[in-house]
Amino acid sequence: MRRNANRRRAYTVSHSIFQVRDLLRCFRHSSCSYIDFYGCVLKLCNSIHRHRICFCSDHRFSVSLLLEVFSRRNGLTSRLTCLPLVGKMFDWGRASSLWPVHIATGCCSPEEMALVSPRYDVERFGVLPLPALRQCDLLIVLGLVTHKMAKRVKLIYEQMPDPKYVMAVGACAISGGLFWDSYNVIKGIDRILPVDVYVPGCPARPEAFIQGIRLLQEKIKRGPSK
Amino acid sequence: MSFEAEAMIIKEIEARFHGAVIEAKVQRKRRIAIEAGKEWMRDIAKYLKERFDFAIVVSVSAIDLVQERQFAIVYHLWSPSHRNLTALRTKVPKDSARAISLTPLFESANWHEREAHELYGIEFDGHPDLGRLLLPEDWNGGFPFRKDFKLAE
Amino acid sequence: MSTIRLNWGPQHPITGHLRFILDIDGDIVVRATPDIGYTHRGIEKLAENRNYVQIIPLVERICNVDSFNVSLGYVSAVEDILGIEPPIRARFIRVIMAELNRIMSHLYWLAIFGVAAGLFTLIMWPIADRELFIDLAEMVTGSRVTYTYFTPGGVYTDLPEEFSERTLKTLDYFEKRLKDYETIFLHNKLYQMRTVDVGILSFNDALKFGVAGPSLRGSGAKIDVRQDEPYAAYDAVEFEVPVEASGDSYARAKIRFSEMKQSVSIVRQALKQLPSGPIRVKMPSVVLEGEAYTRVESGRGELGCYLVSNGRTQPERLKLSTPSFRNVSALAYMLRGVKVADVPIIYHSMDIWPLDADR
Amino acid sequence: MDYFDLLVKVAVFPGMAFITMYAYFVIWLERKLLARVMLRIGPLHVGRVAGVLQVMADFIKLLGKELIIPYRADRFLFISLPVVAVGVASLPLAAIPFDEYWVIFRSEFSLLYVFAAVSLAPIISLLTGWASNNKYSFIGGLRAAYQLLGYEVPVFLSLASVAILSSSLDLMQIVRSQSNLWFVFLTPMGFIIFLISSLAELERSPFDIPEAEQEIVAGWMTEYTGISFGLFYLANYIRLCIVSLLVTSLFLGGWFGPAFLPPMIWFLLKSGSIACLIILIRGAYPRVRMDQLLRICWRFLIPLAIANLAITAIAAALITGKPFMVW
Repeated sequence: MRRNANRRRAYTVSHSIFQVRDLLRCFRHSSCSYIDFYGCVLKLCNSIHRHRICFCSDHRFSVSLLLEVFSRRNGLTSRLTCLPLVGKMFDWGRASSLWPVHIATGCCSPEEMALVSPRYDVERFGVLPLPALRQCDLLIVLGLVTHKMAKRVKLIYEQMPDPKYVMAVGACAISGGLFWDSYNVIKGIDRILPVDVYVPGCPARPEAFIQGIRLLQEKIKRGPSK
Repeated sequence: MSFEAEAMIIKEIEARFHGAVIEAKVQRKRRIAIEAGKEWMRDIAKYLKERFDFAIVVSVSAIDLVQERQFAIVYHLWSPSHRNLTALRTKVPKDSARAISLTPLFESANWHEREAHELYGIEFDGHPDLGRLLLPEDWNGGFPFRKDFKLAE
Repeated sequence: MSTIRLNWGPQHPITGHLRFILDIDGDIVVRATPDIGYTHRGIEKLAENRNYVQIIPLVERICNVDSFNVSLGYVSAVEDILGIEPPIRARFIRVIMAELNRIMSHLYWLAIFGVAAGLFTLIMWPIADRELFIDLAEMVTGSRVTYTYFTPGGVYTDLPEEFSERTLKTLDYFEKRLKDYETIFLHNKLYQMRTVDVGILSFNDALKFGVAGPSLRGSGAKIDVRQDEPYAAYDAVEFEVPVEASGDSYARAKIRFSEMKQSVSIVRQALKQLPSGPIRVKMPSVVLEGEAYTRVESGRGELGCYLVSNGRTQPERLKLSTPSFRNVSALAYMLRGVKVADVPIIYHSMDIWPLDADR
Repeated sequence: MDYFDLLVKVAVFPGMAFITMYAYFVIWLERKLLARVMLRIGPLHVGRVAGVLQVMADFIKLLGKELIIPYRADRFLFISLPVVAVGVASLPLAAIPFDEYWVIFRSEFSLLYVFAAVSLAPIISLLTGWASNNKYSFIGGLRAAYQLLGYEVPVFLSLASVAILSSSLDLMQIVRSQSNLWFVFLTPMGFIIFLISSLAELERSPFDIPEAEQEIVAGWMTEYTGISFGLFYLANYIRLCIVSLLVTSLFLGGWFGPAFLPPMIWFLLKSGSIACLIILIRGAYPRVRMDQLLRICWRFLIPLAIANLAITAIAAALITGKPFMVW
C-alpha cells in the first residue's frame, strides 16, 4: 500500500486520452481535497470540470460543495463543514461501503469471483459489486492491462464519480508480472492510474484481496493526507 | 506399429496431386504432414475435405523461417470420421507474403487466418475480412510475431 | 427504422474481457460483432524467448480456470518432441487432476451461466463448491488456480497420502450437490423458458464454424479428444461422451452437467486403478529438432498445441489453438436475429473465456 | 381535524420517517436474507450487530459522492426525478390504514387513490430513461413502460374481487370486513395474481426486466450517481414496503390477529413476512424475457383474474342475496 497515491512517474503509453490524466492527477482525494471539507473546494471542482466536459458530464456538484456554497453565501465561512466530526462520518461511510466496479482485465477475475463467494464473502466488509460504474467507487484492476484495455480502464476511471479508489491486483497490474517483456501489456497500472492499494500474487489469493480491502479501509478512515 | 489409414491417405493425395505435393509423410499415429506449393493449397484442401471428411480447420499457424526468408503456413485439419489430423503446410516468401485463403472452403479458418494476417502480415487472397482482431485499434508497431520484432529486454 | 448500436463491454456485467458491438432494431439484434483482444498478451511470442519449462506457467495463464488441462496439452507436446513417455502413475495422476479441473471449470461456467439470466444464488453455490476442488488441487500443488504441476516427463510431486480419501469424500458430497443444481437449474421452469430453443446451432453449422468442446457436442457431434485419441491414461478408464441433438443453450447446459457426472466417475476409476511407481522420468538434456501437435480436451473444448523445435533451448514456434477462439468466431453468426435478452444466455452457453481466445 | 395530529402522522408515524425506517430495515433484511440463501453471511462488520449500520454507511457514502449529469441530458428532469420518485413512491402511504386511528387520510375511494399512485412509478422510470440521454437508460425506461401493459390489468382485476367481497372501495372498510375471515382464504387466486403482478410492478426478480443487470447494466438508473442514485434505491424499497403493506391490508386482514399482540404489531409482522417472501423469490428465480412476461400476463394471469372475478361476484351475490350490490 502506498500512503500517497500521487506518484509522478513518466508513463510511456502515448494515447491521446491519457493526456488528460496528468492534469487530473493532483486532484486525487488523498493528495488534494476538493470533497473533503478543507477549503478550496470550488476552485478545484471548476478546474476538473473544464477537463471533464469532453467525457460525460457538463456539470458536477456534490453535497459538500452545496454546503460550501451555502455557507459562503450566508457568510458562515464554512464553519459547519469544517467540523472534524462530519468529515470523520463521511470517511467512515466511504470506508465501510466500497462498491467495486465490474471490470475484468486479466487472469485474476476468477479469484475476484471467489472473493464474493460464500467462503470469502467480502460483503461482510460492505463490499457490494454493482453493475453500473456510475454508482461505484472502487476500481479493482484485476491483473494485466493490455494497451487495448488500458484506454477503456482509463475511460472507466474517468467516468466513475469521486471519491474513487484504485486497487491494483496481481503481479501483472503491479509491474507487468509474467508478461514483463510483452509488447502489448502495460508494465504496471500505476503508469496510467493513481493506485491506492497493491495486492500481490499471481493470481492474488482471496485472502490477499481481503487484506488489500482492509488496508484501503484503514487508509480512507485516516482521512486525506495534507 | 503400422499406420495403414494414414498411409492410405498419403497415397491417394500423392497419386492425385502428383508434382504438387512437395513432401508427404506420416509423423506419428493420426498425424500426417503434407507440404505443397501455395497455389495448390485450395485444391488439396478441397480434396481432403470431400474425400476424407476433413471438415474442421483446428488451427492455422504461421512460422517465421529466418534462414530461408520464408513464412511457413500450417493448416491443421481434423477429420471426425477418420480421426486424423493433417498438417497442410506451405511456404510463402517473406517479401511478398501472399497466400491463398482457405476461408471460402472452411469457415472455421476465418479467424485463424485473420490472426496470422495481423501478427505476421501475411495477405490471404480471397479472405472476406482481414480486419483487426487482437491488437489495439491504433497499433502501428509492425507485426509482432515476426522474428525481427524484438521484445523488451 | 434506424438501428441502435450498443457497446457491450469490456465494462459490462456479463461480457468479461471482450466486447460485443450489437446493432439492435427494437429488441432484435441485427448484427453482432465480437471484439476480442482485450487481453492479448502475445504468449506465443513470449514463449519463443523462454525455455521449455519456463513456458508452462505462461501457458497456464491463457485459461487459468482450467490450467491443468491447458498445461497438459503443452507438456505432452514437449514430450512428443523429446520422445519421452511419462510413467504410468504419472499418467493416472494427470487424468485425475485434469478431470478435477474439468469439474472446476464447469462449475465456474455454471456460476456465470446462472447469473446470465439474473439469478445470483447460482453464482454463489457453484463457486462455493468449486472451492472444495481448489482445496484438493492446493493440497497437491500448493497453489489455487495456476499449478505448474505437470512437467515434461511426469508430474512434479507425488500425491499426498490423504489425497485419495479426501477426494472420494469431496466427490460424494459433490454428487449430492449436483442433484441440487439440477433441481434449481435444469428442472427450473423459468430456466427452461430462457434456454430451450435459444441460440440454436445446427450440426452442420457447428462443424462449419469449427466450434469445439461441449458446445459442439450439444449440436449432436460426438467429437471428444479423450475418446478419439486417448492421451494420458484415458484408454484405461471407461466413460461416455454425452451428446445432445437439439443444439440449443439448454442442450449445451445439459452436456456440461453430464460431463461433470462422467468426470466424477473417471476420477473414482482412476483413483482405484492408481498404480504405484515413479512419477517422473528424467528430461533429456538435448532437445531434438521436430514438431508436434497435441490435442487435449480441456473444459472448454479441444485445445491444440502446435510446438516446433529447432534444437535450441527455446522453441521456434508455439501455437495454441484454443477452444474459446474457435467458439467466439461462431458467435457473430449465432447472435444474429436473437432478442437482446438472449444474448447473455447464448454467449455464456458457449462457455467462452476471452483470455483463452486472446492468448 | 387536528393539524398537529396530521403533521405527526405525515412526518413521523405512518408517514415519511416510518416508511424510511421501514425501507432501511427492508434493505438490510434483503442483504442479509439473500446472503443466507446464497450460503453467505452478508453485512457483518459494519455496525456492532449483524451489519445493521451497513445501509447507513452506504447512504452516507452516497451523500458524499459526486453527482454527474450526463452531457446533453435533460437537466431539470435529471435532477428532480429522484426526489419525485421518492415522493411518488410514498404517496400511497397516505391512505393505508395501520389501525383504526393511524391513517393519514380517509376516503371512500382510497383503494382507487392508492392504485392510481402506485401505477405512477413506471412513468417515473420512463421519464428517467428519457432524461438520462443514455441508451441503456432509454431501453430500460421503454421496458418499464411495456411491462406496465402486462401487469396493470391483472392487478386491477384482482383488486375488483376484493372490492366485491367487502362491498367497498375504502381500504379501512376492506380491512374491517376481514375481521373474521381474511380475504386470502376467500379469494386465494386473487391473492396469488396480485402478488405475481405486484412483483412485476416492483420490477423485482423474476420480472426485473427494466433494470436487467446482465443486459442493460442498471436499466433506467444507469446514469445516476451519488445520492440521486441513493434516492432511487430508496424509492424502490419504499415501493416494496408499500406493496407489502397493501397486500396485508387487502388480503391478510390488516391489523387483525390474536389478541396476545397489539394490532399494530400484527400489521407490521404480516407485511414484514410478505416483504421476506418477495425478497426470497429473488433468490430463487431467474429473470424472464419481456415477451415471456407479456405472455404470462395476457395468456395466463388475465384469464385467471377474470375467472376469479366472475366466481367471486357470483358467489358473493349468492351468499348475500343482493345481485350486483357493490357500491
